[in-house]
Amino acid sequence: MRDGTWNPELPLPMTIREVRQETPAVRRFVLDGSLTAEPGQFIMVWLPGIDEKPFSLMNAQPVTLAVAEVGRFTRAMHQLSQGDRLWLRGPFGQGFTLEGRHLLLAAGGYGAAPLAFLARRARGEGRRVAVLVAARSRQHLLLVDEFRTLGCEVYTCTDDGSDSQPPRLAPQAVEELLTSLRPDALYACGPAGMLDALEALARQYHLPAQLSREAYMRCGIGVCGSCTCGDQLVCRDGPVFRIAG
Amino acid sequence: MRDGTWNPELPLPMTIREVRQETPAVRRFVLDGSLTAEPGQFIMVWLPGIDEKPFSLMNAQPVTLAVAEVGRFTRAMHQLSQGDRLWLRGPFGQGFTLEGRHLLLAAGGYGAAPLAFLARRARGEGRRVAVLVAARSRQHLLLVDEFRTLGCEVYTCTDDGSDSQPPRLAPQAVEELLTSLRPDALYACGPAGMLDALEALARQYHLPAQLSREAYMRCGIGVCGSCTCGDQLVCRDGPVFRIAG
Amino acid sequence: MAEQLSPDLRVNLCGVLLPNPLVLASGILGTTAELMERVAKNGAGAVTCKSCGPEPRAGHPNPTVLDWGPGLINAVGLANPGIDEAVEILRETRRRLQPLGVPLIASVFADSVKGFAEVTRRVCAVPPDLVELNISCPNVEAEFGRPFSLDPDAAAEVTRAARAVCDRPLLVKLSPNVTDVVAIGKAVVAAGADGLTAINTLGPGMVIDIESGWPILANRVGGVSGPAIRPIAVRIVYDLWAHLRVPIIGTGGVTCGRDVIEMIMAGATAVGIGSAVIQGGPAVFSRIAAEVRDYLASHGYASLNEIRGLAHARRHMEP
Amino acid sequence: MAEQLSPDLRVNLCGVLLPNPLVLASGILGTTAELMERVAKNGAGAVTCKSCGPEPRAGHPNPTVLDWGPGLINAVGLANPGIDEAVEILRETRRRLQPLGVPLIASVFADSVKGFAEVTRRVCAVPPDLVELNISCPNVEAEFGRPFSLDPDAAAEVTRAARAVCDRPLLVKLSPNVTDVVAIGKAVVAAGADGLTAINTLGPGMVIDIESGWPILANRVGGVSGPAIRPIAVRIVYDLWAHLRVPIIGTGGVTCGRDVIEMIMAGATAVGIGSAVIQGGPAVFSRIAAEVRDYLASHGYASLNEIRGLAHARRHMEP
Ligand SMILES: Cc1cc2nc3c(=O)[nH]c(=O)nc-3n(C[C@H](O)[C@H](O)[C@H](O)COP(=O)(O)OP(=O)(O)OC[C@H]3O[C@@H](n4cnc5c(N)ncnc54)[C@H](O)[C@@H]3O)c2cc1C
Ligand SMILES: Cc1cc2nc3c(=O)[nH]c(=O)nc-3n(C[C@H](O)[C@H](O)[C@H](O)COP(=O)(O)OP(=O)(O)OC[C@H]3O[C@@H](n4cnc5c(N)ncnc54)[C@H](O)[C@@H]3O)c2cc1C
Ligand SMILES: Cc1cc2nc3c(=O)[nH]c(=O)nc-3n(C[C@H](O)[C@H](O)[C@H](O)COP(=O)(O)O)c2cc1C
Ligand SMILES: Cc1cc2nc3c(=O)[nH]c(=O)nc-3n(C[C@H](O)[C@H](O)[C@H](O)COP(=O)(O)O)c2cc1C
Ligand code: FES
Ligand code: FES
Repeated sequence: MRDGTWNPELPLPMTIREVRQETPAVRRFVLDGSLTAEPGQFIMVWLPGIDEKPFSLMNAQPVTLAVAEVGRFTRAMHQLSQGDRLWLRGPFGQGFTLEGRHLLLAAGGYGAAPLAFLARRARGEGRRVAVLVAARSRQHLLLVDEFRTLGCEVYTCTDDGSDSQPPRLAPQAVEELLTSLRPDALYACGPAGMLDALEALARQYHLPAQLSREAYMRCGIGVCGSCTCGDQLVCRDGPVFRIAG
Repeated sequence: MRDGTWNPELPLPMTIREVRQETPAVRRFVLDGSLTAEPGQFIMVWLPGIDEKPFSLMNAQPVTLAVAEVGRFTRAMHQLSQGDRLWLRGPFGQGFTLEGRHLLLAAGGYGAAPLAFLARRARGEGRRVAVLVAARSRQHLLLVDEFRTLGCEVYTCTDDGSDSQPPRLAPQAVEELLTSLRPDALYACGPAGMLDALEALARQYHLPAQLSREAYMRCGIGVCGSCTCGDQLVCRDGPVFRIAG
Repeated sequence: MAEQLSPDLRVNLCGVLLPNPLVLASGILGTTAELMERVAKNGAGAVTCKSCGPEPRAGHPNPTVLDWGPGLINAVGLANPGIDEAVEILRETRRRLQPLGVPLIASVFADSVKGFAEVTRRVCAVPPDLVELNISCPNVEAEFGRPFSLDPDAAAEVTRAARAVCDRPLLVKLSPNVTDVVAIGKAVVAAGADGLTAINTLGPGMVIDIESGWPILANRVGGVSGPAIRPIAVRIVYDLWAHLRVPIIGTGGVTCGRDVIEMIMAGATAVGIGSAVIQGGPAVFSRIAAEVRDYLASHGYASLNEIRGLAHARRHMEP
Repeated sequence: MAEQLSPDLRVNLCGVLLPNPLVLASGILGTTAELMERVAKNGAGAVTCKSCGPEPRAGHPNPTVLDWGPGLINAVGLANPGIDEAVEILRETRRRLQPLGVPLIASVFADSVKGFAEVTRRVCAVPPDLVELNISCPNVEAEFGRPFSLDPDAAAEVTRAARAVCDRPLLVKLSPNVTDVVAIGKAVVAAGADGLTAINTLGPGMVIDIESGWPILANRVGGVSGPAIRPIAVRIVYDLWAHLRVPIIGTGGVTCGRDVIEMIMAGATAVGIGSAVIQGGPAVFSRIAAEVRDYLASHGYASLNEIRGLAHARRHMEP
């Protein structure tokens, strides 16, 4: 008999050390604790009395999140400030694995969060990293400076061309970059439509691709069957799925 | 969550490899398995459908027991033969700790079992070991050859003098050996009366002594309070108790 | 050594042949046809779908499932798409499972006797290989009132109503949260159940976060499953078998071959596996099946029939 | 930093002051005066003796207690020396505990209402600081019939009979093995109980040895304790507190300071510790007390009163 607290996955409280408004909709939360995690893994954030929702790690040491305000829970998160606490379970799921010497990362919306974590790892290993940051409009481009600081080549694209580039959707921009940069591997996180288009591109260009997908999460631990994508569980088999290309 | 079999203390089956009649009342059982244990520790032997009772280890690798037939359970054990199985929990309790360069071991009845284990360890470390084997009469002297083979000096004493020595009780024989051999430490296992007398002797001679005591065992794991000796639990704080001397 | 045939893991559950005794328990992974097919391909002997009810239900808000160490605690709250969509999912599941020879068990629930009859009637059109009545979910009490499984008469009434419209073998899933589970078992068998599934989750229980003072589950309380409940499940299977001798899916805390053998020695015909999928995902079924096969082979048993109920035959002699 | 007073661990249990909330649970180590004194010296806030009954009982044969991993299972079978000798042991225990300021709780059982009254009357002569009626042992059913704790009327009747002869604060120990534990709690409080102890062991459960097919306990079934039952115990304490607001010794699976805080947040006044003694023996009390003190100090609480029942105050806002 051991004590009853062995190996549990109970929520762990952490305190917010810093909140930074990144875009009109997205805030960065830097916490006072660390986790051992891979880029692409996610955590479940619990706000007692409110709900528990999945978020990708933007960094694990210290735990850092980029949260877009889209509904009740994320609104509550945006009301938190330095010194407030939140609770987390995880990390869960399969993260990105690094492959290739020259990586192209495509970030749609808050999809930039896990890709920033990935970029840090990849740059730390001296790999060449190009990033496409995509958004509706210029002011929503997320973590552009972060990627630059990490030593990535940053490209942007917006639906409305407000970034002084021709208005394009992310897949179109990615296809241009595939041709011009000829990367060895594609990594992406963003809306489902974008990911589906990129999956098609990867097959077409015979490029290995790792896509981080979303699904409705309850347990986060592969039990409840809420997060299916075909016969795969996004929480356990994903959220990162690899296409051989 | 781990699987439900982590760290349990469920009875472990072992098969009897050899049974040897040691004295009219005592049989040695050599099992086909091993345990990591200290001399003086005990195990609970379970015979399904019959009972579960405590026995000292005479050896741990392979598990070896010396069992005196005294009642229903030990009678059932004596009916077992090679190839039969028994189940064990343990090892439990605090064993002997080696101290001194010249040890005197006093064995009453099946008390020879844990002392044979101790003698093997002590001789393995090159310590000098004298053993007094005591019994009602000559034919009940237990493990005399075993102790000799281990390189101990063996003395005997019997209540009736049938070992061609003057009839004496163990404490008297021990007192003689204390004076003649001047050992650094006394170790003993046997009936409660003998141990009480030896405890008094140890105090009188200012000799550190380690005595292995018995009490009625149920749980073996320090929960049920069945095996008390003053404020001590024989199963957990004992069965070996040390007197500083 | 004598030539040794590989032991036969097949079991007959109320007339339905399972390739092995391992049954995916309801509420675990049983949400889509693809996922249930994957579980079957990974070695399950039968799969049970997530319990479906008359109407779509969103279930409780998160947190809904927690790993508290010795087990899980959950209050998913019977989230399900409702019988209309469930029937579609079950049809597709059946289509995928049939070539694999893995039977499908349709689990149903409702908040009324009528509802149970209606949902049972609807799923029987699929048809599944067996129907399981979940009368024992402890996580919806606030909404549904006391589970039917807590009272012999209520349990019997639901069973009778479902039996009347059910042309498949009918299992009733029992709750451990009663004083006398055998009384419930007797009532539902008398009312027409062909077999029993035991047990549903225990409790409910509660886990409190000591930093915030909040019960962690949004529903505050939830049903306990996993290793923590295994001895309770084994004892209940033992008692049911002793008194009823009907086929039982012994469920609760099974994580390895040893636990399967224990359940079968207690009297189970098949063995449910739920929480254990967190250890290795669907592959847990092939791992456990291999452990069961190894046990039988190394002990010289040709089939599980040789050990079923064995614990009942072990009787102390008086001294 | 502001000067910080050491937190006050004292609790008032039915008018009896405990130096800390940790209570040695009945049946664990409570067999002799010397041993109970040792537990008190090792930091227990109160000690409960092993339940004593009218006559000496040998209890069940071995195996009686097993560590099955997530907890213990036991069928000691109320082994005890009978009330005559128990009274002597309790007198001596009281003599030793008084100078330590550690209260003594006398646990009693019997197989009849009359027997309960008689044993209660006899122990009150000691006198202990509190009396606890063990109406909930699940391991003697074969002999004693259904525990009184499984039926509100029977539980009330026993309580009333004991109350009539008991001049000490009276606790009644509840079983988790019922459908509605609050109903039992209400019945015994209405019948005169000053407080409740919750819970006794869960089940019963069974663990089978798969090599022999034998249930391992000689009694075949036994009560489950230890970490496995903690969420059940917490929920029951929570429910009892919500409905009754009487002092409760929250007992079941507590092994560390975290678990103590959780029980108190659920509403417990004091916290029972039983199975956890296998982790380090009697010293477990001082270790856990230190953990509780550290928690209070680091969270700025002056006493346990500030967190008692806190989980009840945590209520979800509607969206
Ligand atoms: C693996 C994964 C990683 C994520 N990483 C991030 C991130 O880094 N930053 C970020 O801002 N958001 C991230 N999300 C999305 C985030 O979980 C949702 O935005 C959040 O749950 C919305 O909750 P809400 O109450 O604010 O909005 P709601 O009004 O409840 O919902 C808005 C939308 O969010 C999604 N959503 C709601 N609940 C869940 C749930 N339990 N599981 C999955 N999706 C849900 C649904 O698509 C819904 O339509 C991630 C989601 C997943 C699955
Ligand atoms: C720590 C310890 C080590 C022991 N080592 C050995 C050994 O190496 N060899 C050996 O032959 N015997 C040993 N014994 C004694 C052995 O346990 C008893 O002889 C055995 O339990 C007798 O059971 P029975 O049914 O044959 O006899 P019973 O007729 O039941 O009892 C005979 C006597 O054995 C003792 N006894 C019975 N049950 C128990 C019990 N549960 N716990 C403790 N004592 C009991 C009692 O003194 C009793 O009077 C040891 C006992 C203890 C406590
Ligand atoms: C997350 C979760 C959801 C469950 N949902 C259901 C359900 O919908 N219907 C049902 O009959 N049982 C449900 N159960 C109970 C299981 O089917 C099973 O009876 C219980 O978990 C015990 O088995 P286990 O210990 O192997 O998990 C659920 C259990 C869990 C853990
Ligand atoms: C070996 C053992 C013996 C017990 N004997 C008694 C008893 O005599 N009277 C009683 O009221 N409870 C008895 N119990 C129950 C405990 O007092 C306690 O209620 C239960 O074990 C849950 O607490 P825990 O998880 O801390 O052990 C016993 C428990 C164990 C493990
Ligand atoms: S969220 Fe439960 S299985 Fe993925
Ligand atoms: S035998 Fe149970 S405490 Fe020692």
